[in-house]
Formats: sequence, C-alpha cells, structure tokens
Amino acid sequence: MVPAETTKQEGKRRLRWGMYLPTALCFSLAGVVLGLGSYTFWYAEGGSYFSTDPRACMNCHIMREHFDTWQKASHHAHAKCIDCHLPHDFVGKYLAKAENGYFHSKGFTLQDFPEPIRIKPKNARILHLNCVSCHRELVGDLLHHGAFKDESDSCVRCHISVGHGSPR
Amino acid sequence: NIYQRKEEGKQHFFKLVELDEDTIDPALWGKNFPRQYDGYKKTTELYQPKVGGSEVIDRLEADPNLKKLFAGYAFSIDFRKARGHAYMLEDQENTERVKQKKQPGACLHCHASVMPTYRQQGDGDEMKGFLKVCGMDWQEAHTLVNHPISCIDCHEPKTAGLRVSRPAFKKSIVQLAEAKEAVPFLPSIEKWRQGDRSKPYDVNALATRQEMRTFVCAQCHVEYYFAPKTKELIYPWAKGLNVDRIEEYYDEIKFTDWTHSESGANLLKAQHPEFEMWSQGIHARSGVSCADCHMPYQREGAVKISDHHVRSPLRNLSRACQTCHRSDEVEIQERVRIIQDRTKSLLKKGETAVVDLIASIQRTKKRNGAEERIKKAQEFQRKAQFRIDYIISENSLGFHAPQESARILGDAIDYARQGQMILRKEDEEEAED
Amino acid sequence: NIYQRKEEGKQHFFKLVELDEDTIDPALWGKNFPRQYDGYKKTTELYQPKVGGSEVIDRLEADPNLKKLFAGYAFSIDFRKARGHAYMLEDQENTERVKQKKQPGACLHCHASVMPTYRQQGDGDEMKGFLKVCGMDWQEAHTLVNHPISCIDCHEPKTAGLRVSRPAFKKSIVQLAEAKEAVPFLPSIEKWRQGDRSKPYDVNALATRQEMRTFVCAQCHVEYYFAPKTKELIYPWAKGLNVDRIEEYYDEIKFTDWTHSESGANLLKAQHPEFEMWSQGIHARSGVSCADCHMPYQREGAVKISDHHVRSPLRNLSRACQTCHRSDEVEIQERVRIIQDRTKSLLKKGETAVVDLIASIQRTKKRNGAEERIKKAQEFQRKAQFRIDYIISENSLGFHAPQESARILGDAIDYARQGQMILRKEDEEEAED
Ligand code: HEC
Ligand code: HEC
Ligand code: HEC
Ligand code: HEC
Ligand code: HEC
Ligand code: HEC
Ligand code: HEC
Ligand code: HEC
Ligand code: HEC
Ligand code: HEC
Ligand code: HEC
Ligand code: HEC
Ligand code: HEC
Ligand code: HEC
Ligand SMILES: [Ca+2]
Ligand SMILES: [Ca+2]
Repeated sequence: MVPAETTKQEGKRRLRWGMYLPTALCFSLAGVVLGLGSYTFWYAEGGSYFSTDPRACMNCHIMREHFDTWQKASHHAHAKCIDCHLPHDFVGKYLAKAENGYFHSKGFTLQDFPEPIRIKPKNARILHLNCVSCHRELVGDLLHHGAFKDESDSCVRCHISVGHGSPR
Repeated sequence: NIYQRKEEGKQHFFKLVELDEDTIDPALWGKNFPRQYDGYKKTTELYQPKVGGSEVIDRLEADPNLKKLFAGYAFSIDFRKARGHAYMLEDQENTERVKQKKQPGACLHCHASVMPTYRQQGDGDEMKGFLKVCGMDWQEAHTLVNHPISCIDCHEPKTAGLRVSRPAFKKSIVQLAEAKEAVPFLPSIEKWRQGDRSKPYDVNALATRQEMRTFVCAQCHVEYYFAPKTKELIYPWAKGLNVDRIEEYYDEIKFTDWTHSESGANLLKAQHPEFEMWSQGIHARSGVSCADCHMPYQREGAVKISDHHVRSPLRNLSRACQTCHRSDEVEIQERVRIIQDRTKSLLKKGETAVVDLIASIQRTKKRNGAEERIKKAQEFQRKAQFRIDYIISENSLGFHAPQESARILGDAIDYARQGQMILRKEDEEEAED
Repeated sequence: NIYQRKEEGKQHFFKLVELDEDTIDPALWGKNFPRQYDGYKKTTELYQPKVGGSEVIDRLEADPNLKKLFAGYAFSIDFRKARGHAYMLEDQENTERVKQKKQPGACLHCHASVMPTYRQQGDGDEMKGFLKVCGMDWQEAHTLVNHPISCIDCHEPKTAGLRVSRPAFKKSIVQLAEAKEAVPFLPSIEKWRQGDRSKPYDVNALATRQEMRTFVCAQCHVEYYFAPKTKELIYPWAKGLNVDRIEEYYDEIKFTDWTHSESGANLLKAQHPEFEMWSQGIHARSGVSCADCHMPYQREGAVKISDHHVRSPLRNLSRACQTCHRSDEVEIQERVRIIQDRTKSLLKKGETAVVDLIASIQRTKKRNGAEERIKKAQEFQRKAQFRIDYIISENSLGFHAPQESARILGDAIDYARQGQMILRKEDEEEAED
C-alpha cells in the first residue's frame, strides 16, 4: 500500500480542520444524545461500535448479512468494515461515527429504516474515498486527469462486489 | 469537501513535452502519455472477417436490399462497415460517395483533427471557421486538414482532462438542453433546466465527468444533416433524442436528404445515431457511458489506464462487461447475440416491406390519376425508410437499446405496409381517384 | 422496542399441527407458519383502480378492440384483469365464460386446490384422476372442489419444502425436456439433456431450488390448450418455449381454439404465458425466479421470510427490486413504465392491424371467387392474432421480456398487414381469381 503522502496542501487542510474541531465535536455529541440517548447506544453495544473489529458491527443482527457477505467477498483479507465505511482521517471518522451512530441507534430502536438497507449518498462518498486511499498507487494518474472529480462516478460503480459480493 | 485530500493521487507520468491547442500530432502527446498512445495506435488493427479478399466489409454486397433502399443516393454507390479510428480520414477520401459525388467541407468535422483549421479559417474564431469550412467544397476543405482524430479532439492539452471540441456538438447540445423531452440520462442538462436558464447550457463547464465520457464520442457518433444552403453541420436534437422527435424536427423544417430515384419519395438519411440510441437504453439510464464499454480500464504495470484502442466491446468482453456483469464470457456473448438476432429478424422484415413498397409505387406510377395516393404512399415510405435506416446505420444492431430498436422496426413495418395498402384496392371498393 | 429486537435474534418455529397431503385448509398450515399465512391471506386485497364502481377491471370495456378480436369466442363475453390468489375459484365461478358457455373440468386444475380430488377420483392415482376430472363437465367437476390455491399446492406437507403438484405441468415439462430448443435458463433440464435420458425428466427430483421458485408458479401461469376429445389440459412445449415454437406445435397438430365469427378464420387463444415470456427475458437468463420478484424476502424481526402476499412487484418495489437494482423507487417505477409504454404503443398498432384485416376479410367474403385469397388471409389472421393475444394475455405488458415482446408484436403487425394485402390488388394487376 502507498503510505499517505503528506503534502503541503494536506497540512493546510489539517490546520483548517483544527479550526472546525470544536464544531465537529459538538455535532458528535449531539449525534449521540439525539441517538435516543446514551443508554440506548450503550445497550446496543455502541461501545463496541467504535471498535475496528467487524464483530462489533455484528452486534446488530441487522448487519449479519453484510458481515456474512463480507466474509465471502474478495476483501475479507484486506479490509475490515471500518476500513471501507468510515473516513480514514481522524476528524472525519468521529464526525461520521457520531452521525452514523445517530442513524444506527434510531434505526435499530424504531425499526423505521427502509429495507433493503441502502448506503446513504454521503457514506457512499466516504466509501469511494477509502477505495482511493488504499489504491492510490494504481489509480493516481486517473485522478490527476480529472477522473472521479465529481460524484457522477465512483469505484463502486464497477467494483461493487469487492465488499459484499455481487448484488445481481 | 472535507475529504478532498484523498482525491489527489500519486503521479506516474512525466511532462516531457509542452502541449498546446495546436498539437495535433499524437506522437508528441505520446511522449507524455505513452500507454494511451500505444492503445490509440492499435486502432489500425483490422479485425473484421475479410470479405472477398478485401479488408473492407462492403455493406451493399452483404445486404442486397440496401442498393434498392438507397437508390438515387450516394449510399447506394458505396457503403461500408466502420473501421478503426486510424482510418477515418483515409476511408472518407476513398469512398465513392466522395469520389463520385459533390460533398461539402462539413464532412471533415468528424473525420479529421480539424480544430486548428477552424481557428485559422475563422481568424481565431472557431465557430466562424467551422461555418466557413462547412460551406467549402470537400476537395478544397480537404487540403486544409491532414490527420484523423487525435488526442486534442477529446482532451484539453494542459491537464489532459476531457473536453468536447466540436462546434456542431456544442451548438446542438444547447438545442437539446432547451428541448422539452426529458433527458434523465443526462443529469447536468436536467439540472440546467431547473435553473434560471439565463445562460445557454455550456457543456464543458456543466457536464459531469461521467457525461463527458459519453459526450466526447457524441461529438461524432450521432445523426446529422447539413443545412440546405450553408451546409452547416447540425444535429437534429431541438425536440429531443427519440427517433420520433427527430423525425418531427425534420418534418417541421421540411428537410429532405434526397429523392428516391425509383419511387420519387423525398427521404431522410439516418447516420450512425449511436448516441441517440444509447440514450434510450437501460445502460444510459444506469449512468453507463460509451467509454465504460468501448474504452474500459486496463491495468498496465502499476497503473490503470483507459484502453485507447477504441473498438467493439465484443473483442474485449472481460474488461468491458465483466466488472458489472458476473456471467462468463460465453454467456455475455450469447446475450449480445440474442439481442442482435432479434433486431436482425425484424430488420429483415422491415427492409422487405420497404422494398415491396418501392416496387408498388413504381408500378402504380405507370398509370395516371393515382397521384394523390402515390403522394401518401411516398409519405409512408419516408417514415418507414427513416426508421429502418436508423437501425441499419446504428452500429450496435440494437444492442444499445434493444426494446426501443424493436419498437422502431415495428413502426417501420406498419408504415411501409400501410403505404402499400394505399396503392391497392379491395375488390369491392370503387376506384377513388 | 429494543428488548424485543434482541430477542428476535433467534428464530422460533413450533410444529403445532401435523400436516399431510390432504390438508388443504391454509388455517391449519397457518398454525405452524403464521407469518406466511398472514401474507397469504392478504391476497384478498383489492388494489386495482376501481372502474365504474366495480372492484373488477373489465378488460373488454378498457379496450374496445378486444370484442372484435375475440368475436365468436367466450373471451368476447367476459374478460377481466386478474385479481389476488384468494379470488381464483370465485372468479372462475362468476365469469360469464363459464356461466354462458360449456367448459370442461380441466379449468379447475389451476383455480382450485385440486390434488386430493384427483387422487380420490383416480382411486389413489392422481394422473388417472386428473384425466377423469379434465373430461367432466365443469359443473360436475366443480362440486368436487371447494378451495382456491392453498399451501399444499406448492409445498410438501412434511418439510414445507417446495414441490410441484400439478399433473399437466409434470407431464408438459417432460415434453419440454425432450424438445430441441435450448433452455439455458433451466439448468437442470440442460443437465438432464446431457445425460443418458434413460428416465424421463423428473421435475421434483431434479430441479434446482432456484428453478422450483419459478416452477411452482409455472404450474398455472402458462399457455395451455385442451386436447380436442379428452379435454386433457396440456401445455404446448414439445418444441420449446418461444412463441414461434409454440405456434409450430399447434400448426403441426392442426389445433384450433375457435372459428372467428366475422372472418371465419381458425384461431388460437393465448392464455397468460408468463412463464414462457419470462423464459425469453434477461432475468430468466440471470437466474432470477418469479418468487424473487413476486414473493421477495421480507424481514420479520431477525427472520427473513418469503412474502406470501403474491402480487404486482410494483406495489412492493423496494423489496422486489432494490436488492438487485441500486436505483431509487421512482427510477425503477419509471423503467417499468417505459417498457410497458413501448409495448402498449406497438400493441395498439397490432390490434388495429388485425381489426383492419378482419374487416377486409368480411368485405371480401361478400363476393364470389376470392376463396383462395380469403383462405390465405385467414392464415395470416391466425398468425397475427395469436401473437397480439400472446402479449394481451401475458400480464406483465412486456416487462418479463421487453425486446422479445416487441419482436412478437412487430411480427404480428407484418402478418396482419400482409393478410390485408392479399385481399387487395394494385390497380395495374389483373384479378387472379
Ligand atoms: C472492501 C470494502 C468493504 C468492506 C471491508 C465492507 N464493506 Fe460494506 N459495502 C461495501 C460496498 C462496495 C457497498 C455497496 C455500496 C453501494 O451500493 O454504493 C457496501 C455496503 C454496505 C452496507 C449498505 C448496504 C447496501 O447495499 O447499500 C452495509 C450495511 C455494509 N456495507 C456493512 C458492512 C459491514 C457490517 C462490514 C463488515 C462486516 C462491511 N460492510 C465491510 C464495501 C465494503
Ligand atoms: C446499533 C445496531 C448497529 C450496529 C452496531 C451497526 N449497524 Fe450499521 N446499520 C444499522 C441499521 C438499523 C441500519 C439502517 C439505518 C438506515 O438505513 O437509516 C444500518 C445501516 C448501515 C449502513 C448503510 C446506511 C448508511 O447510513 O449509509 C452501513 C454502511 C452500515 N450500517 C455499516 C455499519 C458498520 C461499518 C458497523 C460497525 C462499525 C455497523 N454498521 C454497526 C444497525 C447497526
Ligand atoms: C484497507 C485497504 C483497502 C481498502 C479500503 C480497499 N481495498 Fe481494494 N484491495 C486492497 C488490497 C490489499 C488488495 C489486494 C492487493 C492489490 O490488488 O492491490 C485489494 C484488491 C482490490 C481489487 C482487485 C481484486 C478484487 O477484489 O477484484 C479491486 C478491484 C479492489 N481492491 C477495489 C477496491 C474498491 C472498489 C474499494 C472500495 C469499495 C477497495 N478496493 C477498498 C486493499 C483495500
Ligand atoms: C468503469 C469501470 C471502472 C471503474 C469506475 C473503476 N474500475 Fe477498477 N477496474 C476496472 C476494470 C475493467 C479492471 C480490470 C483491468 C484489467 O483487467 O486490466 C479494474 C481493475 C481494478 C483493480 C485491480 C487491478 C489488478 O489487476 O490488480 C483495482 C485494485 C481497481 N480496479 C481499483 C479501482 C478503484 C480504487 C477505483 C476508483 C478510483 C476503480 N477501480 C474504478 C473497471 C473500473
Ligand atoms: C472526431 C470524430 C469521432 C470521435 C470523437 C469518435 N469517433 Fe468513433 N469513429 C469515427 C469515425 C469517422 C469512425 C469510422 C472510421 C472508419 O470507418 O474509417 C469511427 C469508428 C468507431 C468505431 C468502430 C471501430 C472498429 O474498429 O470497428 C467505434 C467502436 C467507435 N468509433 C467508438 C467511439 C467511441 C466510444 C468514441 C468516444 C470515446 C468515439 N468513437 C469518438 C468518428 C469519431
Ligand atoms: C457527425 C459526424 C460525421 C459527419 C458529419 C460525417 N461522418 Fe462519416 N462517419 C462518422 C462516424 C461516427 C462513422 C463511423 C460509423 C459508421 O460507419 O456508421 C463514419 C463513417 C464513415 C465512413 C465509413 C463507413 C461508410 O459509411 O462507408 C465513410 C466513408 C464516411 N463516414 C464518409 C463521410 C462523408 C463522405 C461525409 C460527408 C458527407 C461524412 N462521412 C460526414 C461521422 C461523421
Ligand atoms: C453497455 C455497453 C455499451 C455502451 C454503454 C455503449 N456501447 Fe457501443 N457497443 C456495445 C456493443 C456490445 C456493441 C456491439 C459490438 C459488435 O456487434 O461487435 C456496440 C457497438 C458499437 C459501435 C459499432 C462497433 C463495431 O465494431 O461495429 C459503435 C460505433 C458504438 N458502439 C459506439 C458507441 C457510442 C458512441 C456509445 C455512447 C453514446 C456507446 N457505443 C455506448 C456496447 C456499448
Ligand atoms: C475519442 C476520444 C479520445 C481520444 C481521441 C483520446 N482520448 Fe484519452 N481519454 C478519453 C477518455 C474517454 C478518457 C477517460 C477519461 C476519464 O475517465 O475522465 C481518456 C483518458 C485519458 C488519460 C487519463 C488516464 C486514463 O487512461 O484514463 C490520458 C492521459 C489520455 N486519455 C491521453 C490520451 C492521448 C495521449 C491520446 C492520443 C494518443 C488520447 N488520450 C486520445 C478519450 C480519448
Ligand atoms: C458500468 C457498468 C456496466 C457495464 C460496463 C456494462 N453493463 Fe450491462 N448493464 C448494466 C446495468 C446497470 C444494467 C441495467 C440492469 C441493472 O440494473 O442491472 C445493464 C443491463 C444489461 C443487459 C440487459 C438489458 C438489455 O439492454 O437487454 C445486457 C444484455 C447487458 N447489460 C449487457 C452488457 C454487455 C454485453 C456489456 C459490455 C459490452 C455491458 N453490459 C457493460 C451495467 C453495465
Ligand atoms: C394453482 C394455480 C396457480 C398457481 C400455482 C399460481 N397462480 Fe398466480 N394466479 C392464478 C390465478 C387463477 C390467478 C387469477 C385469480 C383471479 O383473478 O381471480 C392468479 C393471479 C396471480 C397474480 C395477480 C395478482 C393480483 O393481485 O393482481 C399474480 C401476480 C400471480 N398470480 C403470481 C403468481 C406467482 C408468482 C406464483 C408462484 C409463486 C403463482 N402466481 C402461482 C393461479 C395460480
Ligand atoms: C393452466 C392454468 C389455467 C387453466 C387450465 C385455466 N386457468 Fe383461468 N387463470 C389462470 C391464471 C394463471 C389466471 C391469472 C392470469 C390472467 O388473468 O391472465 C387465470 C385467470 C382466470 C380468470 C380471471 C381473469 C379473466 O380471464 O377474466 C378467469 C375468469 C378464469 N381464469 C377462468 C378460467 C376458465 C373458465 C378456465 C377453463 C376454460 C380456466 N380459467 C382455465 C390459469 C388457468
Ligand atoms: C424481475 C422481476 C420479475 C420476475 C422474475 C417475474 N416477474 Fe412477473 N411481473 C413483474 C413486473 C414488474 C410486473 C408488472 C406489474 C404491473 O404492471 O403491475 C409483473 C407482472 C406479472 C403478473 C401480472 C400481475 C398483475 O398485477 O397484473 C403476473 C401474473 C406475473 N408477473 C407472474 C410472473 C410469473 C409466473 C413469473 C415467473 C415465471 C414472473 N412473473 C417473473 C416482475 C417480475
Ligand atoms: C403459489 C405457491 C405458494 C403457495 C400457495 C404457498 N407458498 Fe409458501 N413458499 C412459496 C415459495 C416460492 C417459497 C420460497 C421457498 C424457497 O425459497 O425455497 C415459500 C416459502 C415458504 C416457507 C419457508 C420460509 C419462507 O418464508 O421462505 C414456509 C414456511 C411457507 N412457504 C409456508 C406456506 C404456507 C403456510 C402457505 C399457505 C398459507 C404457503 N406457504 C403457500 C410458494 C408458495
Ligand atoms: C435477484 C436479482 C434481481 C431482481 C430481484 C430483479 N432484477 Fe432486474 N435485473 C437483474 C439482472 C441480473 C438483470 C440483467 C442485467 C444485469 O446483468 O445486470 C436485470 C435487468 C433488469 C432490467 C433491464 C433489462 C430489461 O429487461 O430491460 C430492468 C428494467 C430491470 N431489471 C428491472 C427490475 C425490476 C422492476 C425488478 C423488480 C420488480 C427487478 N428488476 C428485480 C436482477 C434482478
Ligand atoms: Ca441524417
Ligand atoms: Ca391457449
């Protein structure tokens, strides 16, 4: 894998993110509180939710199928749930966790989410960026020439099967 | 965007040559992008089954109906199967359609790397130059160009990002944006339509990247006509991309390509409406672009590139189809075959019906007094002919939109047969004319 | 609430009732399988837009061409849109086709839970009983049954595993196995064909689970005819499942359903060829079964069950389609609409062409000497009528195989118009008869 390059620009962005950090933390907190309280969250093993262990996701039977299909898919050996589904950078990760934690708890408690479960556009983008981050070596040139520059295209459009096998 | 950082990839290419808008020579581009250049050069490969010892598939020979259908028009003299991009200029130079008939400079728009010429002829204004070259004689215009399609035709020289260059496309897509017919397969146009429309749709600024992967091809793989006097090249999209809308458009401007030498009908010629047909299919609705299938990604050493050997996906099924379709190659091939066979079977019936109609008109013409009915029959011929030609000249034999292709042919059959009927009378009927 | 959710991790299944081959009553099955029973009961739901205050959609009223097309046949008296499974027996009892016309006991094969009756009438031999009941008068046979479809018709009572029960299906699928036409969408038959064929194809023993998820429906949702004397119910598959093969089969055995009262043509009636049409589509080739779309999985707590509320997938799009298709509901709906609209547009043209042909034949019949040509025109009517009826009576309006449906309609139009042509003469032609 390609080690993350630390360019000047990147440093700048980190700095900028530093400024937003408090806001992000607020959102994060609000996410947990709104997520029907920490009781619900902990009962549903929200604690293990922050873990890198795929079994943490399995605490919800609703994730069972995704776990099973992940085990059979090509990336079983290369990537765990959060490698694909949570942002790799520090701030984004916790922001996303808070927001997703909210939806997860709400969904699990109220059972009001639409099925089949479908990835939300924002999370689809996180996913895409995670593909890029592991495969930057291979696809770097494409990105340089403007490929994937907007959300009309993503790795998953062609490689949807890497995480959970082919849907069709 | 908070995660934008990740968008920056690692760079593998080296800028050895400075490229600009006048750099037509692909070998120069190839210095910077050798892998893409290698693919591009392979478009010289000839892979069609050789017919009669020649390297060219003569479509007039392969389907004897065609001479009859195109009687009186240049396409009845010479009409071949497309070859690779490398041949585009040479094949235009060599066709009897150019050798035996007068053609306008407009022809070169899609067969040569023509943008520098347009700018030059227009004193820096490419639209002006475009119009000027369109109106020239082909022979005169031909001396101004010297290269088939090159990198510059699809790529911006500074970043090598995609862009469209062709004036006829830029103008016509504006017309399409302003049309009423829904275009869900072109989201940036739908979005523009929602806006205030204060400025015309600007394709290079607004199109999504995935759309660009189709638009660069749609610069040329489209139905077209020449404006009667100026010979300006125009794509007939002002009412939409469906064949029925295109026909309406032509009828409204009373356009005619030629008069059939046997029936006397005023007919339309359809040319390679791949973009229009694609737009009616399920792949377009699913956001699958031309490049996805005709220039699939390919691994070259440590990097992935777009295969610049543009060709039939059937010669590259695993890369072109199998990332999206998990079936084996034989099965995928079989699916294409079935679609194409159904199209062929209806096409044959359609051609037969139009050939029958031509013969009926010809016979009826021998007597007096049937003028009104002959006129109606000719109108039916125009409708039927345009539709079967739409499928004949669309080069995927129905694949780009299987059900729509069959619908078009069903309509064609109905029109042709109705034309014949007008020329016949039931035994009991009185002669009306 | 969340406690319950945790509990549901384990699936509970209690065998409360002993079931056997004579347990028709679904309420008894429902004791063991309450969730499936709940779904099953919902097939009483009426969801069609109500027409004229009634709960039934009168297809003859909705499309005035149909009376003309079916003139002289029971279907011109009463023909409605299908309703849920719960109504199947009641709707057969109430149709004017049964009330006004003589019908055989064979009708009940697909409208009642009939297996115990067959065994009883055949002294334990269901094939024998099947043949006997087929030959009875409908009124007599009707006294022997009392329940629409039930669990036992698709499920084996000991394990609740899928199985097919219907004699006509079991016999006809053997014929299909022995036919020549390829059936890649039915892998167990392809496999049997590769073998030594010493024993006939045995569907319950050899079919894959995925095939069974289609075959249980194909017991009834198929084209059929009654053998002229015995009234044995047969599915015309001995040459294959494509409409052209089915027509060949009927022509070979010189079968005719009825004689058109206005044209005198000997015609075929097509009935709900859902299985046959599905077989020609891309879903079948991709291994997608009827149950995948019409009985999709549905999560009940932690358990996934098959939705036994068999119905139009359009009422259940997210479960029926979105597991495989990533688009949103509106987009999926739109795709179905486009397919069905194209079918409708060609169907309308096909119907018009056949109606025209009927009128031509009728007019021509008034004079003498045209017998030969009328006979030919009637043959064309037979071909055209069967094809448009194939689409009319196939209940997906083209969805199950979009391009094939359009191809069939294109052929229908061509045949109907050719029929008309035979009855007309060009002005210049001599009268031939
Ligand atoms: C190699 C990358 C990868 C890994 C590892 C991975 N996934 Fe996924 N996941 C995907 C892809 C790709 C999709 C489909 C996204 C789409 O449809 O746009 C997806 C979708 C999902 C969805 C949404 C369902 C849907 O179809 O939209 C859930 C829930 C999910 N994954 C859970 C998990 C869980 C739980 C794990 C670990 C057991 C996991 N994923 C591991 C790539 C991955
Ligand atoms: C609290 C129970 C629970 C746990 C633990 C859980 N999930 Fe989920 N997950 C759900 C529910 C409920 C939904 C549906 C929510 C919705 O669609 O709004 C869902 C939806 C998703 C989705 C798709 C919806 C979206 O918002 O994009 C993804 C991806 C996903 N989960 C990944 C994961 C991963 C990765 C983990 C472990 C790190 C995990 N889940 C752990 C219950 C859970
Ligand atoms: C945590 C790192 C990581 C993430 C995240 C990741 N991959 Fe991979 N991927 C790997 C590794 C390691 C391999 C195997 C070695 C190789 O081919 O580079 C691999 C292999 C592949 C392959 C070739 C083998 C195959 O499975 O077909 C594809 C295609 C691929 N990845 C696509 C993706 C896509 C698309 C995503 C996002 C949905 C993704 N990867 C996310 C690490 C990752
Ligand atoms: C339009 C379709 C398409 C898209 C979008 C796409 N790929 Fe691929 N990818 C392919 C094809 C085709 C191949 C096989 C190339 C070959 O066999 O030479 C491939 C191969 C790969 C491989 C395996 C290379 C190897 O042979 O080991 C990886 C890893 C990969 N892609 C990652 C990605 C990532 C990351 C993205 C997003 C940045 C992406 N792909 C987007 C079509 C696509
Ligand atoms: C500047 C005009 C132009 C552009 C842009 C263009 N084409 Fe072509 N294309 C042609 C012409 C002209 C031919 C026929 C060449 C001949 O027969 O000599 C052709 C031929 C082809 C063929 C047949 C090749 C063969 O070997 O049989 C394919 C496939 C094709 N083009 C696809 C594409 C795709 C996909 C794109 C976009 C990525 C594209 N074209 C862009 C003009 C163009
Ligand atoms: C709008 C773009 C466009 C214009 C304008 C255009 N062509 Fe083409 N031409 C194409 C494309 C795309 C192909 C490849 C597809 C095909 O063969 O149908 C092609 C193929 C050809 C071929 C090879 C196949 C054949 O038809 O025999 C010849 C020769 C040709 N064109 C001559 C001409 C001439 C002469 C003119 C002007 C009267 C002309 N072209 C105008 C786009 C164009
Ligand atoms: C989903 C895949 C797919 C997409 C998207 C697609 N095509 Fe095709 N195309 C095919 C297939 C398959 C054929 C049939 C090839 C054959 O018969 O050899 C074909 C045939 C063609 C041909 C004739 C090639 C030949 O060798 O005769 C041309 C030209 C063409 N396509 C251009 C386009 C253009 C332009 C677009 C976009 C507007 C497009 N295609 C979009 C799959 C695709
Ligand atoms: C017919 C149009 C067309 C022509 C001509 C063309 N390209 Fe491309 N090129 C494309 C498309 C489409 C892509 C994909 C871009 C994307 O996905 O953003 C591409 C991508 C590229 C890329 C980005 C990396 C990659 O492979 O995806 C480079 C570099 C490139 N082309 C160089 C060239 C060079 C050099 C030439 C001439 C030798 C050339 N191109 C000719 C259409 C064309
Ligand atoms: C980037 C993804 C992608 C690529 C590449 C692709 N397809 Fe498809 N294809 C789809 C989607 C999406 C559908 C629509 C059905 C669905 O949602 O699964 C589809 C549908 C089809 C269908 C059924 C619809 C129809 O028109 O009859 C066929 C056949 C098919 N594809 C063949 C091909 C072939 C052959 C190729 C390669 C030349 C190809 N596809 C390339 C995504 C793709
Ligand atoms: C025993 C015969 C039989 C079997 C087995 C059968 N059907 Fe039916 N089906 C019918 C009849 C008869 C009707 C019409 C009932 C009516 O209109 O009263 C019908 C109606 C339907 C309808 C229309 C429902 C509505 O509400 O509009 C659908 C959809 C359907 N069936 C699908 C299926 C599927 C899928 C299967 C297999 C899982 C299946 N059927 C099995 C005989 C059967
Ligand atoms: C091979 C199985 C089969 C046989 C035999 C059969 N039906 Fe049906 N019938 C069905 C199916 C499936 C439907 C639902 C689909 C539809 O309406 O087309 C249906 C629908 C109906 C309907 C409701 C819709 C309509 O057509 O008005 C009536 C009434 C009906 N059948 C009467 C009869 C009569 C009378 C007979 C005997 C002459 C008969 N059926 C024989 C399977 C069969
Ligand atoms: C890929 C999904 C899919 C498959 C597989 C499928 N169907 Fe359907 N079916 C549909 C859709 C969509 C419709 C159109 C429903 C509508 O118009 O309301 C439909 C319509 C029908 C109808 C008419 C329902 C009504 O309410 O009028 C019947 C009956 C039916 N299908 C039976 C079958 C049978 C039997 C099979 C297997 C041989 C089958 N279907 C396979 C999707 C499917
Ligand atoms: C028209 C055919 C049909 C009828 C009638 C029918 N089923 Fe089913 N049933 C199915 C199909 C298809 C499946 C899916 C089986 C599979 O995938 O192996 C199924 C599955 C089941 C299962 C297994 C669990 C599941 O939900 O997938 C049970 C239990 C069941 N049915 C019970 C019943 C009961 C009880 C009734 C009567 C109230 C009934 N069925 C009526 C077709 C039918
Ligand atoms: C079990 C998987 C599955 C289910 C469920 C399913 N499809 Fe498909 N569908 C496919 C596959 C596979 C293809 C073929 C193209 C491909 O390979 O992606 C396809 C193709 C299509 C196409 C394009 C081909 C055509 O016939 O025009 C449409 C439209 C479509 N599906 C609609 C639907 C709708 C609507 C439903 C629900 C009623 C549905 N599908 C349910 C798997 C499925
Ligand atoms: Ca034209
Ligand atoms: Ca029949």
